[in-house]
Amino acid sequence: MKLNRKLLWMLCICLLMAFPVNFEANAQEESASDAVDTTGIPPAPPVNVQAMDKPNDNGHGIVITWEPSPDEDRAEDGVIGYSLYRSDEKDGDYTEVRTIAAGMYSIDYEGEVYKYEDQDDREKIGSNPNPDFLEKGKTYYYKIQTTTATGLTSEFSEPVSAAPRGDWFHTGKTSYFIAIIIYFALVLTYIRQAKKGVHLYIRPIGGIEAIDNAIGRATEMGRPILFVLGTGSAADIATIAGYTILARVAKKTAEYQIPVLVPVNEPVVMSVAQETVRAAYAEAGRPDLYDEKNIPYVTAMQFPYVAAVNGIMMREKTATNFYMGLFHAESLLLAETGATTGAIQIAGTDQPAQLPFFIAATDFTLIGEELYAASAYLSKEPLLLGPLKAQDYAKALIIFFVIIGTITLSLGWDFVANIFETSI
Amino acid sequence: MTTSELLLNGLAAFLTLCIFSFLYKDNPFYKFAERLVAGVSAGYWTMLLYHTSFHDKVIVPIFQQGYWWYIIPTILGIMMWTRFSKKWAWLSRISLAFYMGIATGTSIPVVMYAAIYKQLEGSMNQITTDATGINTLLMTIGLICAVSYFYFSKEHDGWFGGMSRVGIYTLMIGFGAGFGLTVMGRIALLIERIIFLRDYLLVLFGG
Amino acid sequence: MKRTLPLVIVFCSGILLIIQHFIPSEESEFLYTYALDWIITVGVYAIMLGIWSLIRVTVNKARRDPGERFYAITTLAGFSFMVLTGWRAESLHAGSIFMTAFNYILIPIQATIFSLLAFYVASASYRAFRARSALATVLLLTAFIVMLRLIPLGPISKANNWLVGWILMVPNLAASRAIILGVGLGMIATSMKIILGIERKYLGGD
Amino acid sequence: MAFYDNMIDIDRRWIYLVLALAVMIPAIIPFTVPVAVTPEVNDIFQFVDTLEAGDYMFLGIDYDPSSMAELHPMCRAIMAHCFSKDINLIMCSLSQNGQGMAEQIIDEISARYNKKSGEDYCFLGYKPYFALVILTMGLNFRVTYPNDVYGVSLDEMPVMDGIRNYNDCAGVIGFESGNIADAWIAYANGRYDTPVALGVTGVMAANYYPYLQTGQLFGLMPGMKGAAEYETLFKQRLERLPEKDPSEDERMVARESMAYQTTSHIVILFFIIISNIGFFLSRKHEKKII
Repeated sequence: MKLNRKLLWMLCICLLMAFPVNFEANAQEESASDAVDTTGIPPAPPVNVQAMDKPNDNGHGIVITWEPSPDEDRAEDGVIGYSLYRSDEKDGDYTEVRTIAAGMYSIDYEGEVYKYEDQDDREKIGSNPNPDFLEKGKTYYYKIQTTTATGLTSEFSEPVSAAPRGDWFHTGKTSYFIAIIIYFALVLTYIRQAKKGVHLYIRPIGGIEAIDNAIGRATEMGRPILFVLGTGSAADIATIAGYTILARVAKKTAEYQIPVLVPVNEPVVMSVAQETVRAAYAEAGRPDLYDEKNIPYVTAMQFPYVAAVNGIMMREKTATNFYMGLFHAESLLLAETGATTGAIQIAGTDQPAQLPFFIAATDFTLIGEELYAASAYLSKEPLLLGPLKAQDYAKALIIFFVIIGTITLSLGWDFVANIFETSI
Repeated sequence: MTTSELLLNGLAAFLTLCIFSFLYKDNPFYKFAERLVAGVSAGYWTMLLYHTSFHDKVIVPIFQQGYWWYIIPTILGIMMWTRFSKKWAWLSRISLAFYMGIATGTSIPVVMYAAIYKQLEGSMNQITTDATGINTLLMTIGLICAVSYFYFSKEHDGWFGGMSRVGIYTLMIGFGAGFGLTVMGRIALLIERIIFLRDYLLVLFGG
Repeated sequence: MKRTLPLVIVFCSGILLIIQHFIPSEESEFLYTYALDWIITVGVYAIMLGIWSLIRVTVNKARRDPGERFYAITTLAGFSFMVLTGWRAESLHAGSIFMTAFNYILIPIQATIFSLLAFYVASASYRAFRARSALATVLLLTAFIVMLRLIPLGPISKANNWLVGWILMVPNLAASRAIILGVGLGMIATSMKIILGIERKYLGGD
Repeated sequence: MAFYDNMIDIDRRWIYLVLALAVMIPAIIPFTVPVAVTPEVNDIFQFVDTLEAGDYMFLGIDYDPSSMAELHPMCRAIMAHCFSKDINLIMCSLSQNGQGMAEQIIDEISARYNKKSGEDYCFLGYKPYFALVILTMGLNFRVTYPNDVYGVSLDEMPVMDGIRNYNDCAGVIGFESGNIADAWIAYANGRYDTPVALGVTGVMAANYYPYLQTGQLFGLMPGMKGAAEYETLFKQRLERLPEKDPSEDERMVARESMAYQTTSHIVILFFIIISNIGFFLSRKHEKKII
């Protein structure tokens, strides 16, 4: 327990250190200057023009900043725009990049500062060279001219230069980089504890107890079991959780000698599902019962797949239907057809939008994270159960931050909320 | 409508009715439409993958742009086929391993950002003393209780059980609302089909 | 080696791509697009496995049961028709036979299957929304209130509209946030288990 | 079998049949149902309705074709409302795929009310970087849009004479299917204090109610229902005008679609009630036997 508390403190401190600083823009203040008639007099160029490499990019961006021309607020014929010019030689030909309207100060700086990010990493557009492309490592020169409402222009500002370069760490992502490391450490800690044989209590999860009963019912009725892995890809975590539950179900059905039908809608998912079931049958000592034709590829399109699975339910009269994985609009189409055939149905998905339909139309539903927990729970392997504890500690941290963040914000301090500020 | 359009729309209308007949019960018409669409969609998908993914990720890089390193994914893809051989089946696991490693590796930072950081940012709000403040407070309490429902390694009894109880009620309200909100969109889909059938019949019978 | 090599690959490629996310440079961008192309390419070759399975299962069914023969031919004919007409690059443009088949067979069937949901929403709510327990009652009442917003009932509608707005903003928001947060933590933990080689059911047995 | 047992055991096919009738009847014999108007929609209507002829409104028609079903009716109703009151309109379209669609609707409504581009309205069209566009338009429309979508200079248009930025318009109404909505709130309202109202898709609506409470939005039209409410108010107003020829009535698309939405929702709610009454009666009965 001591270790845990230490870890928590470490986490808090690291997160607090990591928060990036955020400046608020000052509101623009209207101030009319002295009533001197300045009509016809050219405006002054902007002040303090600077160019630098754009941070946190792939090496094709330059940031130019400048402060307003003193003539921006003059009573007559004030400055309305800043035209930015670029060249790859200091005294070469400059081309216009963009005109920025007066008053559009950057929110990244305090006070009245303009900022423009000149950025383009496309060397060619189609087959034509891209004139706006910025080459990595090459020096570019910028100068700025101001324009007034009547079209008067100022002198150019003194050229400034910078060379874009690529960066090796994105500083705006620091805080969640650290969060990932800490979470990794938590998961590893509990895997180690599980290896040592520390017992972990896991609360009962509604749908899990029902799984064995549902398989038993199919056996009594002598009818097959249907297992739908959803319409996600093989790499979706929900599909992976589905395989683990499928392994368990397949092992039981091999013992009871009833077929399990797994129509799938993605070829990679099919390969994995076939491997999973084959392994489960082997584990149950009945590799002879395994039939690859029970795990067919139907089609990759959502609704044709649903039509086929609904046909299977009606014709094979499946006694138990499992829906475990990633589901979209097909959730209710499947579950409601299953309900009309009188099958026992157990569902689980991590899609918040589909959970209402599974809850309404199936007998048991694993809600969101319960699906992942169930797959670990069913495997009974301590190594898989260990990280559940890490997940729980992370949840405690989330609750902690929500409470502290809300309280501090209400008191007018934003330093806790700033921990979760990121700039991408 | 030209004759060919009339015939094609007739086919579409017939298939629409075939699918609707499933509402009464499973029947040969439905089975026909189901099997037809299974074949057609599998063929469509295959050719779509061929033209987009196979062409863009295999033929163009290797043969037109000369990026020889694109041969590696192709070898991995072909290794998937070793599943049919008992002796070489383990090779297909190597492609699967790359597939899973890449997919999970890319997802971890993205999920941490979108599902944890962004949600937490939205969950920390200033509580004011007006109606909005009360709602924010209630939302925050509901959120905390609902998160505690997903706590697995602690028995849900005592005060903690009470919290998770409030949490599951909050979740149920969310699910009820989600269900109720969707109905409108689903009815609109049905109407679109009915109007399609109605308009076709009007054309057919001289409307 | 047959056992450990895949696990080493998962570990290395997983860690590499996590780190990649935090490196903005061009080399890292290249790695990312190249890696995603791998996934797509592996999927493209896997489709052959799918087609093989489809043909084998369909032929097998037809062989076992004469009643299935007509349907098996329908499937195979539909499949071959699309493959034959979709062979040329121009087939993806509007007006080709391939796209016509898509527009007049696939689109209407897909739209109709989708629209069956209107009926299923009705029958599911009839069956499921019964006040069996306190929890079920809460679910039933919320769904009822939200659906009621579309029925004009004068002053009741006014109060109901306010209530629906409140439900969406307060408990509904809390519920969906809690699910997303939990799912997010679970996803990351499962991904980590896969990278660490603890979760390896997807590799099958042996 | 008692009658209440029948009530909890209705064959699903009866439900399907009743629902099918409930949506087919309005599709074959169109009728409209009364629509209860919510304050957030009423606020927008009143805002537009209290303007005088010759006032200006700004419309952002920023949705994609995929959200056309929900947002087209609202856009059409508000545009018609403005034109019927001789309010001048300045419009832009900040979604890449939305400009053609916006043009189509402008052509339709302006023809009906005999309004001319450059004289009664100005359509600025699409420009990328919506946040920047919204910001710069707060200074002067001419900065981003020297010309309108047809290539006519803004300075040559009678309708734009003396019109510089949002301050010269009564307010902004945006029709949104994505995050451009946030930019209108943050920049047009946040930075320039322009009154902003939004028409959004049904799915987005919940996220924007908080802005109503804080006063950052003066009104909100959520989805098809919001559109139907606006159409209802507009229709009531049309009927109050004696000189109006009733045959010229606007097509009330959203109101028509609300008819079958209402009937089908009634059917579903009816079956839920039946099922619960049956459930309670049968349970009460069971208890007596025990």
